Amino acid sequence: MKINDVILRTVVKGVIFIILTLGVYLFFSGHNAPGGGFIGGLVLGSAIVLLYITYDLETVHKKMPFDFKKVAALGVLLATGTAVGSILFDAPFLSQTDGYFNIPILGEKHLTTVTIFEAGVALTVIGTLVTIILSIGEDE
Amino acid sequence: MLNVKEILEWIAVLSVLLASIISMISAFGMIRLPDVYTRSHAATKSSTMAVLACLSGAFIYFWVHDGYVSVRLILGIVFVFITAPVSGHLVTRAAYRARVPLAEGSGDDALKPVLFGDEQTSPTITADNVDKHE
Amino acid sequence: MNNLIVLPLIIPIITAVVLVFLRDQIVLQRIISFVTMGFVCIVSFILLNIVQTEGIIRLDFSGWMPPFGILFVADSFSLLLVLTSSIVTLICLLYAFSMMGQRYEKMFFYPFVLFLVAGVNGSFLTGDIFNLFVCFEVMLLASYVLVAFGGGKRQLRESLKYVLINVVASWMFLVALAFLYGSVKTLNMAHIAQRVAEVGQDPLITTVAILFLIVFSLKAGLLLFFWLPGSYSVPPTVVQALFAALLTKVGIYALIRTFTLMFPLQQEVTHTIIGIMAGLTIIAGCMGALAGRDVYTIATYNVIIGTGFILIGLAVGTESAMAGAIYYLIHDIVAKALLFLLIGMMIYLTGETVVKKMSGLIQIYPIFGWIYFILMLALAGIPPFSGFIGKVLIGQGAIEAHSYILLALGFASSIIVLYSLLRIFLASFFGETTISPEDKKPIPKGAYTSFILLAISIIYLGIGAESIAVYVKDAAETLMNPSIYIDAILKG
Amino acid sequence: MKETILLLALTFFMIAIGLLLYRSIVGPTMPDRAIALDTIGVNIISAIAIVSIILSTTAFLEAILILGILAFIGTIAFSKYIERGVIVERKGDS
Amino acid sequence: MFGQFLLNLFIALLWLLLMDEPIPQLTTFFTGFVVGIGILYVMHRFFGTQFYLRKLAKIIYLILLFIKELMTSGFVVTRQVLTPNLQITPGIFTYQTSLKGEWEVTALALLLTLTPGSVVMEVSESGDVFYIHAMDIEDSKESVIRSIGKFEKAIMEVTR
Amino acid sequence: MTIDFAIILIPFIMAALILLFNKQLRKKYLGWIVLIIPVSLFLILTTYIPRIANGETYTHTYEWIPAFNLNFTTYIDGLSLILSLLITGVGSLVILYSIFYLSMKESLHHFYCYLLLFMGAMLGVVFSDNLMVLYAFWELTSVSSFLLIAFWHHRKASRAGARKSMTITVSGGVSMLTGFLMLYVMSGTFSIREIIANVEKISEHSLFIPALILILLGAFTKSAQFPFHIWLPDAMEAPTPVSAYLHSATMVKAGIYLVARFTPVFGGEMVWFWTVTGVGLITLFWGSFNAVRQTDLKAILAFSTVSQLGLIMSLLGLGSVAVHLGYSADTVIYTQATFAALFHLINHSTFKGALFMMVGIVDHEIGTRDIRRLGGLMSIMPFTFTIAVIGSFSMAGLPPFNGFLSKEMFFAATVKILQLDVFSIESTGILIPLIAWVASILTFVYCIIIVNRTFLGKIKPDIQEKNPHEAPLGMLISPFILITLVIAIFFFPNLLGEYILKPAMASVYPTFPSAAEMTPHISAWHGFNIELLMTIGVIVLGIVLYRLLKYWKKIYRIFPQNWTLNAIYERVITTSENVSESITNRYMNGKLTHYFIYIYISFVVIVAGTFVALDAFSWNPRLDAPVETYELLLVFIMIFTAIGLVFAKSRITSVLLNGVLGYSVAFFFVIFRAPDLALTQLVVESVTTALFLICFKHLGALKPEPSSKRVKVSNGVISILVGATVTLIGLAVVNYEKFETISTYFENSYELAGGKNIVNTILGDFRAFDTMLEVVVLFIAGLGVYTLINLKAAKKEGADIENK
Amino acid sequence: MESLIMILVGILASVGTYLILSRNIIRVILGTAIYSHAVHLLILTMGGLKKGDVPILSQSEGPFTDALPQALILTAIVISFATTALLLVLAYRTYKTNGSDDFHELREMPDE
Ligand code: NA
Ligand code: NA
Repeated sequence: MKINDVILRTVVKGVIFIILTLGVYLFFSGHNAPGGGFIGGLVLGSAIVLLYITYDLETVHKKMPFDFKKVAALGVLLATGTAVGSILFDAPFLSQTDGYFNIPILGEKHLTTVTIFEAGVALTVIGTLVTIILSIGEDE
Repeated sequence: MLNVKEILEWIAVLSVLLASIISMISAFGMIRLPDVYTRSHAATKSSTMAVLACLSGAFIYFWVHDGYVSVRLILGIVFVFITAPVSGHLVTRAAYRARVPLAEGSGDDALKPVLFGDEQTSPTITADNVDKHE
Repeated sequence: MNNLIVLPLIIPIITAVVLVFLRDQIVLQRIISFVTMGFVCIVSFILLNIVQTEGIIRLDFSGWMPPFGILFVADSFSLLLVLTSSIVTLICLLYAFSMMGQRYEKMFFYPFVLFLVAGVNGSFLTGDIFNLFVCFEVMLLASYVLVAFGGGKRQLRESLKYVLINVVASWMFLVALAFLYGSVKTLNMAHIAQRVAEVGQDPLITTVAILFLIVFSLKAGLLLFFWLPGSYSVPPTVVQALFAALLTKVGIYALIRTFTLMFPLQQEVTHTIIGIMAGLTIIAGCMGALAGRDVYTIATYNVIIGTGFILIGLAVGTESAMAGAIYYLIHDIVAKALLFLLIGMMIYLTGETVVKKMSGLIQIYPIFGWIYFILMLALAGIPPFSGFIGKVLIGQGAIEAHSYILLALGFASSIIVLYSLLRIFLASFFGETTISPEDKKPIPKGAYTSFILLAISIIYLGIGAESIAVYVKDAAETLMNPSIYIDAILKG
Repeated sequence: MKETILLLALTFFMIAIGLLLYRSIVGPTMPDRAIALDTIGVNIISAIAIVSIILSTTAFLEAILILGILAFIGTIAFSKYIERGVIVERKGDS
Repeated sequence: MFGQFLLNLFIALLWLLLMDEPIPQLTTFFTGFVVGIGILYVMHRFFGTQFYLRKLAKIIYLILLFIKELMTSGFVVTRQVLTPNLQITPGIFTYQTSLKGEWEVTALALLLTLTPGSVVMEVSESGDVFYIHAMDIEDSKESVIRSIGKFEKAIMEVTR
Repeated sequence: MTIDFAIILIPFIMAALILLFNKQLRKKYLGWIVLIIPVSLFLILTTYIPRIANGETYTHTYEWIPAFNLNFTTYIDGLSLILSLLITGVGSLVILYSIFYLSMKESLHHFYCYLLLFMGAMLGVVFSDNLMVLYAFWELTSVSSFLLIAFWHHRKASRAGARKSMTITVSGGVSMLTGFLMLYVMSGTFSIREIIANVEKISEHSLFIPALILILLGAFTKSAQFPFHIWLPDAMEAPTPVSAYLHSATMVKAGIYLVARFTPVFGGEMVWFWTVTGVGLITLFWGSFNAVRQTDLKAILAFSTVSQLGLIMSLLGLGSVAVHLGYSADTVIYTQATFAALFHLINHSTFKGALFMMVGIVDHEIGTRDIRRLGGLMSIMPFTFTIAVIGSFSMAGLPPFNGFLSKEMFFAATVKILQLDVFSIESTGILIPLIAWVASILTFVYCIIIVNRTFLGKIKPDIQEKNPHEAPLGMLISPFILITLVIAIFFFPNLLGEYILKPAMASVYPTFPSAAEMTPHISAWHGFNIELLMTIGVIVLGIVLYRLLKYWKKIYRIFPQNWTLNAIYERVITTSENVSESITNRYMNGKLTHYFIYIYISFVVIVAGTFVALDAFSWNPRLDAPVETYELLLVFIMIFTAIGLVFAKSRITSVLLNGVLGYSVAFFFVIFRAPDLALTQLVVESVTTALFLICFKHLGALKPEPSSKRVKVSNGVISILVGATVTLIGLAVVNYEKFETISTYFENSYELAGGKNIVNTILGDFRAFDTMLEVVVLFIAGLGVYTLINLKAAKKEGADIENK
Repeated sequence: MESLIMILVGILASVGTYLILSRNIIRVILGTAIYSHAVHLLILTMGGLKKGDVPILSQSEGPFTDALPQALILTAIVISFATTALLLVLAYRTYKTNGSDDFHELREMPDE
């Protein structure tokens, strides 16, 4: 009898949103509460890994056709880019700036370059995590 | 005098205590029960119930004590609630497919003919060679 | 604004990441990585000269004043090493262009090399002890991959050992860091130095210092070199060259920095131990070099001897010894890179590693042979090549400090070095050639260029030693007077 | 008083974890271990909740959710491993 | 069903706009939503479908069912564990369900797993046969089969 | 640029030019072009003779590495002039000779290049005032000598000889360098002149004697003194012009030069006197003794060179006593030994140069140098025979050749020294003339052997068949010039004395007011004095011994073959190689486990050793935070789990146990108020566990450890020691509360960096750099995993990796 | 508490060391994993244990527990994770190509 994964797949379909939301939440809440780019990235990466476990390499790759090495690379570029960015403004390397911006609809928001930096961290973590799992998974 | 707040806090604390006791018993069951399938009952049911009781207790406590409604706790409760049975299902399925035998003295086995029907002898796999065949 | 200081680290990193996107454009990868290293060389040279006029400069990341943030500190010592290692890497890249093979180049070879360089440069420049750990790890992770780069039996086996030993070393590093933070409660190296001085480096701090000694010794191959011969003889030639040139040197740098800046006050304990370790290292290295029947063994044990020799300079601890150690360090970076490139080429040409199985190479490849000859002399400290001035200064320092045993060991080792390398020269380069004309492979131009450039460096470092003397003297003076460094960081 | 009860509860959870640990070491089969570990994870969730109450901080509540997620993913992965020998399959329905 | 919900949202939005506050308040929106519920309840028969909040009630009922099953089974297991000498005969039996679709099957499986004494071990390829492990096959088989009908009904109430 | 600098530089420039224009230069003319260099240099140098004889010296400084006092200071005085004249003079003759000697098939450009390199280096040695520069040139002479010896490097013997000479002379050089550095540390200067000028200031220094010995070691190795002479016979593998030039006339004289140069510094020391004299005499004896037994003409000459160098060396030793005695009318007489040394230095170059060239001719024309196969060549090669006779007789100390004069002076000096009662000469001094005399007899013997066995007697048939004939004229020019000098000097020795030796004496004895006083009138006839008697004795006994040679030759067999110095040298080298190999292979056995043991033992011994020795331990548990029951339980769980890991029998069990540890750590992070850590640890631990599971599947099943019980116990002990070290230091560190942490600063994170999560602000802002690099580390790891998996060893493609 | 944790750290270090001294690849890798647990606890202890509140300003008025070691550990965890991933892959690749998981066998054989 073939394995029927219907229960698992159905539950994961529902649960994955909780995980993704949590990941995004952790990513943004890091500055004032536990979390941050790294842990957010890990959770998001775990969600993707969960998909890979529940389904399989081919299926997931069809639905998410990313080269995760490049996702990771993009993350590093983002993180280092914000760092280098401060040089262009003649501030010490890695200087973070923040400010309150009035954005239409969303209202006044506190934005900081740390967020971009953290986004880079998160992307790297996601990319690396998935790259590692996939590379090993594909090595049969 | 106990006011409502105090009572609720006590309910929270006691539900935590209850949870811990159930959990302990459930863990004891994990030791005592004869095979992985029966143990999975203890795990998916008692333990899940314990953790839900405990989290509910915590939820109530934070709500009453700090006026803090923790969405995260609710999410946690929901999550555990949904996933606990799935875990039980998957593990027992895996166990069976990995030919972990039922405990001695078990009754009917409706699955055996379907999965291993073509095999003459019943799967006589001991715990040891399950480990080996990892 | 001193943002320039971070460029030797950040530029290679960014380039490395960009190269990941350019995986299949090998020519572009080569050009970009070469230009990057060239740029790093220029930057570090400019910085070196700025430091001469402005004194030690620093870059407080994100603008946080020391000791709270992380900072890069550029003094002559670190910049000399950054400059030298960058130049050597640049030249090694030339070799790689012609010798690596596309398959490897497509497997992110250049990114890994650039990451390695970034880690090395970061280690030289950082002024924060925990950041030093992190920079080490950047370097190590890249090196882990590079050791295994061939993907063959031996590469994997030796790299596994290499990784495991380094994992344990990193663990010890963390343990040491924990103890250091637990006792002095700060991470900024200058601040640590200041605090250690305040309590006169009491026994507990000296113990912690010794723990650091073990950690960095593992990296430098000081006494704890067991991992080195295996892991340095398996990767592709250019990686070997980079390893020999850079990796142990970072450990040596860390040792020198640690025991001149942070823990200089219990020299009768610390420097005695360093001296004993250096002496034993030299003995073991010499025995290994004498024992060697194949070029790798001889070359790798020469790396070990070099480490021991440089650290005699630290153990001796006088200003001239320090200057000698710096000179010798610079020399060793260049010379060891060339040594490994050359023996790699020998193996490429003959398909043999055992000295006796090669013969008469100089008849077919005269320039190649003579470059080896010059290198041999330089490594033996024979004037007027690069090893000489460092050897003289270390010797002078040892006499000043009455460290005669170390002096004897150090100088005797240069004879063994000569002997071991001479054996290769006589057996493999001299004699009748065994390569028939039809089997004769040409040495690719890129490889030749790299040999010649490194050989020129060796000659220049010897004959033109005066041109870097001003930097070396400044570096040695800073090492001898930690207050210069401390004041530059903590005052103003 | 409340805190004492909470500490007592915590102790009970630790005992439970200890018992489960025994099960996860002794096995005797892989699924036994998987279940025991899953349950340990769930018990740690409870323990973290109690510690949060004791320390009167909400800082660990994310940990609870995350632990739930991880225990779930872990158990799935584990059972898949037991069942099929791989965690990530190359091709579906094979 | 979903249309009703959208309509409810629209009513709430309309309410909000009609109030014309300087800064739109969330509470106003909720008020509008409640108003919308009232309007929809009155009008739902015109749509030819059920009142959508009834489905919500069904869902809540299902959840409560889940919780109840969990509680009872938790205590049942606990009791069994604490019984001095275990007199149980575990076993595996099958059950053919009439439910269709992944959500229904999944919900039923979860529910069955939470039921005292039973764990769903396998679902057939076709998805309609459950292989259920019972803690004590004598007891459980009876009670499971007895309550399964109830569960199927509760699930169908929600999904269909 | 001044001339003296140019003199040194020109040979190097020419060497470079030869290499550069190798293809353009015709081989035929190469030698002649090269010849221009030494000849013109010689001529330039001769212009210095009168000025130097007037007592002038020339100093010029060119900066090299002024930062470390390494400057290129040239210094021309009498002593350096002698040597430089020899270098260029003999050099000219040798090049002239080699033009005819070397076949056109040889790689002549290499030969001349090395030769010029050597010439420049040698000039550098004698003209350098700076010790380091001197050392630089000194080593360069070793290197160029190496290249010349290995000129025919396809021959195994050439390579072996080259290696031996290089190893020994460079070792001596290193020793000398050490001595020089000691001098520098004592005096603060690298300038020889300044050191000489300030000798009193350093002579009491504790490093004075060590420096003396080390410098002498350098001189002895270079000048092939016993027991370091063993390289010289092997160096005869070089083409004969090289032997004539380097290994008799010039390079081996560098050691002599050095001793002479440093006589003003160290001459006052008894150690110096006895070492130089003693080693010189032993060498003199040993060289002549061994020369007698040789059968290869060139080997005889090699040992004779050793012997003669010993003679000169011993003379310098004897002469140094005058430095000790200080200047007075009575002490001047003792300087005569030095005078004799310098005189013999020149004489030896002339006759030995001629003899080598003679051997070269024989070898070239006959094809062998083995005296057992030679004989009767007199009739075929009359000119060569003449050279041999004159050269040998001069060497034997017979008139009317220059060797007689210096030999007589040598005897005189050995006898004269007996009159002194310093340095315990009175007790053992008698040995000096005795050894000198015995050695001279042996010298006489081998001189006869050279002449008789080669040129007298019958021609062996196999040689006859080759139809041998006299050498071409070109090859005879140089040796003839030399033997002319041999004779000329005998008749006009005082010209040499006045113009060349006198200023050199001033260099050796700078404190002696008048060089003229130390320059004796050299004459062949002194009346019947003891020296003459000794010479007569030498002749008589020499002839007797030669006649009886076959009877007493047996004594050479007394020395077992494997106890010769050469055998010992070889054995020392092979033994040290073998011992090194076995030791190295024993501990460098490729077993990672053993490497770890070494590392841990070092860790424990060094760290714990320091910790205990410095008594750094302290512990005060009262400062600790309280422990709750559940925490204690958790600790027990962790300990239990950890120990369980050691005994785990399956891969999966151990992975899971490790996961339990990780989760427990996460729980401790919760207890210790570290929410970010707890979160991260939980996720990372889970992912790690997953990775473990995936990867361990690819690894073999967990087998029981195959180690023996003993190994397990010792591993256990090491492990416990490592753990105890960490714990004990940790406890002491916890108690160490001398400083405030810097982290209080971060508690203002909201004001400073706009974040309320302090840890996150540290990671994202205060220490964002760490985070940035940590991301890089992660990225490298990801990319690395990809590379490791996808880059499997190729079969046959790519580049050099496959060659392993 | 600090002393207790230091003892725990020591025991973990001992067990880690013992495992690292094993000949089997798996045990050695597990040893390194235990090492990282030990050192993370060690670093945390160096900042003092339970000496203040969770270092989040919105959660309390202070005093806060030392946040710096926590930040350091976070970095260390990530690095150790990265290293472990690479190490694991390297280990099994080595096993597959060399056919041995015994470090006494993973070396240059005389006949190789
Ligand atoms: Na050979
Ligand atoms: Na870890």
